[in-house]
Amino acid sequence: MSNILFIGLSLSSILLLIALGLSITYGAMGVINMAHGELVMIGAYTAVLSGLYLNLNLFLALPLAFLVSAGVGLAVERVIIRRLYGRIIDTLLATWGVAILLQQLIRLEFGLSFFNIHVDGLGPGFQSFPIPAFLSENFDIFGFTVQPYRSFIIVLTIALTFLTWFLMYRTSLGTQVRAIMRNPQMAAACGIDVNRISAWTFAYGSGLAGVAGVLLAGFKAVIPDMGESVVVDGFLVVVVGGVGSLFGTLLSAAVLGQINGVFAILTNDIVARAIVFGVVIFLILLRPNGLFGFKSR
Amino acid sequence: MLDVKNLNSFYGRSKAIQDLSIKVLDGAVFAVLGRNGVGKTTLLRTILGLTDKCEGSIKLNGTEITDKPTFERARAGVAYVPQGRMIIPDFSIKDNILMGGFASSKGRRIPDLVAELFPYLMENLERPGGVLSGGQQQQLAIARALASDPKLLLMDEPTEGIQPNIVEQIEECITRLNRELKLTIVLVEQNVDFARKAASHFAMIENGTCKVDGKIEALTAKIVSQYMTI
Amino acid sequence: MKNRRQFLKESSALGAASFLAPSIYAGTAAGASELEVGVLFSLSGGLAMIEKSLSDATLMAIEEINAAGGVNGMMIKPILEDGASDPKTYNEKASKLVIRDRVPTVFGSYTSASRKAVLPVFEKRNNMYFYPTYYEGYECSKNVVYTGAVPNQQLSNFIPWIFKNLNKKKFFIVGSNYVYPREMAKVCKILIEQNGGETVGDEYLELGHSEWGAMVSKIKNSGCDVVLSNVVGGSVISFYREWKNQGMTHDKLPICASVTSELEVAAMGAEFAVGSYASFPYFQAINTDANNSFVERYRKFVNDPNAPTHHALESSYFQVYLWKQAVEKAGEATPDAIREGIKGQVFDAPNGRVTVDPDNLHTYLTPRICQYKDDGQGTIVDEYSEPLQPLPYSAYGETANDMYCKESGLDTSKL
Amino acid sequence: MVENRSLGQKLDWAVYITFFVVVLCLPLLTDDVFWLNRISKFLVFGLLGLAIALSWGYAGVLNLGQGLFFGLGAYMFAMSLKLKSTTSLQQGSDKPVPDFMVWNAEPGSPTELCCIVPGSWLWLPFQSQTFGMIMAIVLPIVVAFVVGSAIFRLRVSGVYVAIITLALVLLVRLLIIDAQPITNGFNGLTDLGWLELFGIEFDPYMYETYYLVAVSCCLIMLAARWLVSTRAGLILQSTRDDANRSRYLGYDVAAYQIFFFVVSAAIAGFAGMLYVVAAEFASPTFLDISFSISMVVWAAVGGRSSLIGAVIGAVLINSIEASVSETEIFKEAWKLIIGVIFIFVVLLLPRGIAGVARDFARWLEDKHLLSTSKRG
Repeated sequence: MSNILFIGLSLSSILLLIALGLSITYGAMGVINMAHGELVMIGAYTAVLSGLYLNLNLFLALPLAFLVSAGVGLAVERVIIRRLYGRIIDTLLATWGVAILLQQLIRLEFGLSFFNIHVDGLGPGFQSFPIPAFLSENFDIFGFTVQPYRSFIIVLTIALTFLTWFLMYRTSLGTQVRAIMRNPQMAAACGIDVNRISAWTFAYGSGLAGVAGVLLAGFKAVIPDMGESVVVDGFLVVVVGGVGSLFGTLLSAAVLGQINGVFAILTNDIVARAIVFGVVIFLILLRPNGLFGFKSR
Repeated sequence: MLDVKNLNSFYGRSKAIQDLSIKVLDGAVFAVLGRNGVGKTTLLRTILGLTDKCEGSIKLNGTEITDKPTFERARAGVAYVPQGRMIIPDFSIKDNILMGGFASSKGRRIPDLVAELFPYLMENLERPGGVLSGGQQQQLAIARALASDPKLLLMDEPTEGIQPNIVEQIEECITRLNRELKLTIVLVEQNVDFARKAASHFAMIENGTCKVDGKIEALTAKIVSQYMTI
Repeated sequence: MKNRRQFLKESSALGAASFLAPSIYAGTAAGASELEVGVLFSLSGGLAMIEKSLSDATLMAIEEINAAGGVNGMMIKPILEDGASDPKTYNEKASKLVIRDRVPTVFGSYTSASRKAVLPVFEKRNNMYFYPTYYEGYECSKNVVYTGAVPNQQLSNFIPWIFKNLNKKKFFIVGSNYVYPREMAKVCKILIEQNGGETVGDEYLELGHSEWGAMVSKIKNSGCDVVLSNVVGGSVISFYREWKNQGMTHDKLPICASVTSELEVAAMGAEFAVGSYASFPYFQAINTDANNSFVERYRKFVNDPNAPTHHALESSYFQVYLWKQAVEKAGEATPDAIREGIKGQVFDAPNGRVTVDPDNLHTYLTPRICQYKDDGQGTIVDEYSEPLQPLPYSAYGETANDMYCKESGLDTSKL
Repeated sequence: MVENRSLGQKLDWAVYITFFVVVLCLPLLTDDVFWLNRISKFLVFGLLGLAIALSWGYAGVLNLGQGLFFGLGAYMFAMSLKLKSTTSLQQGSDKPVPDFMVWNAEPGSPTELCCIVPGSWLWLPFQSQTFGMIMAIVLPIVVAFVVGSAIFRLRVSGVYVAIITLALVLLVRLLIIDAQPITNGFNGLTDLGWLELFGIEFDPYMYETYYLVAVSCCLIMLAARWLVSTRAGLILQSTRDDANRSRYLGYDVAAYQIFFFVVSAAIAGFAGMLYVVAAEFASPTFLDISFSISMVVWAAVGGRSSLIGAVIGAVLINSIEASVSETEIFKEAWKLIIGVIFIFVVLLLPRGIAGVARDFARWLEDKHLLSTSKRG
């Protein structure tokens, strides 16, 4: 039983990890960022490349990937997103283009292959990202087998969620973000630099995607299109949880992850996934504002 | 204080303000009057830079602010009490007031005057803004504007949809702000009686442009009937 | 009843197919110095990571042949197209190559789905397709030459070997949810039964699935003593990583795989595959001069000193040579001539001698089993002394003496 | 004002007529059957763009799962064409069954369509091509009606409709792939027979097929245009702008939304059927998210609230994709270029090609009015 719960918990933590960044960029800023998955991918590649060239391990790769993805996110916000605030579907379409662009850039090794320069670790092939040995060896505590890598992901996800909560609800920056989220014009009229704060917020959400990328690289193939499949799951979690509600996102990730885990064990993964989609559709039909959404949007 | 010249302002393709010029003197309470939809609210929003595009000149204390972003105008001392109040319902009263503080050079704090003017708000600082009545929300919106330590206060129909007894309080409040804090106030109004009591100057707007302006004493019944009756 | 194929040919000859009259194939006109062929793999999308290497191997073979003087004195000119990992695009590009560019042959495809999407184009327009990937069998087309392994070439050595050498009897079969793994599972079950073993589980996961927690836990609790994996693509990496993550080791409960090639092992990190087994006709570890030279040439060709080579890649390479020999034998490069020419064609490929079966147009390959080491390479632990005949219908009782897919066509009454 | 509008309308009609003439005369200009087939596939995609424009541009309902209806239509029709194909059927029994069923069946199963694998009886009625054709439109309609009723009666709107349709298409895709014994799973339905109508066999690379697609496309465009100009269409557009106001005015807003959602689904289903005729296969990748989003992009590029704009957008984008991906120097970078085009269109042409055309028309009108007023 504890085994099943642990599987559910680890599924939840992955979902939350991906949804956390989205709950910022979508929830707070009304941007459907289809390139979120590609920011995850960039985080994963940062981990691979920093391991190859800088000899960084997982722990050092985390902050680096955060910075790199945040940087890319910032650039995307400055060049594209900021012209599209308030046009939610247009953000979806434009970032869809960004997603294609980023994927193809990685595949083309930043265009270097045109000049016959090859960057080892980039390009179309699979990449391998090593995880530290002590995170891959199981050990027993009180008869319960601890899977250190999964546990590490769970702990880090909880820490990141707490950090995000703290930033959003306990800092002046967070107040400004939440004010912009509710009413950008009034926020501006109150002296909040909406452009700058939005850019930083977007960068923060993107950075979280980068961190997710490093952790995913620990158990997933690192390939240019690894982000495609995660972004939809992320959106489902955020919408079910309620746009703009961090607690809702947390709860929805927990619930959907557990449903997935329990049914995967009882039946199989395909049925479990189908049930998760069914639950998502049902929940949105019944509560379009999500489990904890506020109504103003 | 505020000098608006040859202002044109747009929502998308449509022009809402046409070649409008007004001058608001330091310390004045300036009433902007006119029928529904003539561009009164748009004028306030244009002063704050909240419309899509504007041409012409807006000077605040002699400084050109036409091309500045909204938040800089707010930090330069323009505060806004919008139509519908725009209180953030799930922020506490305290957070709502402190929001204004982002524009203040003195840091984010609740001004003493707020405590004096609105004791009810001070007693309920932790309650969410959404539960307040219309009049209380209006007070909250004013408190928020005051928290930004403003020089110029833009108020959009502060008496709209509010019980008569509270209207008096708000009128008194405006007068005190004007006298004690030396605040210049631009007041958009439909209620001519209220404007006559509270304002020192007026401008009559039609079709996005200023038709008549001057001291409030010059607001004759004829002008009112010409531009405001339907 | 009038034979349908006949009818199709006649009716299309009236209209569109007049463009396809043999005389217009490039290179068949007298004095031409170029021979165009299609090369159709995904250069973008999710499968590009694998298919790019197949495309490269094909181009490398073409370059080598051209450098050695071409085919009958003609240079091969590849027309490269991008299938974009999408059957719709595959179908469209195939019809471009066949109908517009009028090439007599296309080399291409990695997945069964993309092969199935292009097949109608080749069959109805009577063109030739060379398919390099191991696949599920059950196909008897006169328009495809299959140079990858079919189930009997991967499994009929593997399962008995597991019984005999690993002494395992209880199998858990796991695969991605599509045709190939399901068909492989079917052949496995037959072989397991024949050897007196037991199948304790048979489960499938979505293609590209990366969350293996539940499945590995299920396998752990199933009571099996060996896992047979037909998982493909990126899922393989998640699978092996989760395997170790849940404390499983290949010395106690080994994964024996039909798809885990050097490519996937390099991607997951060698430490996750150490001790696991795989069955393919080709491994990079084959220690012959021919193969070592091939690996070296390929790495030079793609400008990557660590590039792994694998079974489908090797087939992509040698099938171009088979094709060249077929054109030379036939003397002209039309689909019909190539089909006749390819029958019984023999070539010394990096994996050893390969022969195209004249009946079913599949290829004789040498089954091998390897155990992966900590450097990502395999140690070949078992190897047939000679190539094994391809039997695409082995799951339905096809044997070397009783072939279902003959030169005359498929004998459906036997199914 | 009256004159003003009539000029705009004239221009609008001119665009339609030009489009029809070009589409219908294309075979006279070229004998490249490959390109004709390709254009016919693109025209099918044009219908998908039109379906999106109808629900998104006119009803304000963004369906991110239009691929569901396209896929259902394609599968329904492909099932009956599969049973017409003599090359891919299991011969030797009274009721030949598709080849893949034999292979997914337990050894020793009866080779009859009714019962070779569980659920294969579903295929029985598809022995009639007409049934497949009808189902290709009816099934999308039924599904759209059920889904649309749930969505719009519960007053779900905006992005949430998009998310629901997205989850739905993923769910159905998963189920189709999982039901391999009767759907052939990930490989889809391939090796189909040709459509036969009035004694004509539609070889996808023959003029007949091109005309079948082109004429269907033109007729549907006309019908859709007529539909949006009816009272129902006008009410719907006012609903898009302000659903509550329409509700107060006493209109059953949900009913109009459901109706247009269903019409859009029917068009997508029909497009799926035509695609099967032109491309000779049906695949679960028709239900990929990326394909559904592509449809929205086509409509956005063409102009989301212009029916013909969406059709032209689809044809244009697909032609660019095809040409760029077949240009030597862009072979590996073509997706990059497509990505850049998407971004630029959204940023610079928010109303798409149709928006540019309308601005141009307005400019012409202004000039026209100016010159007439001068004369006056």
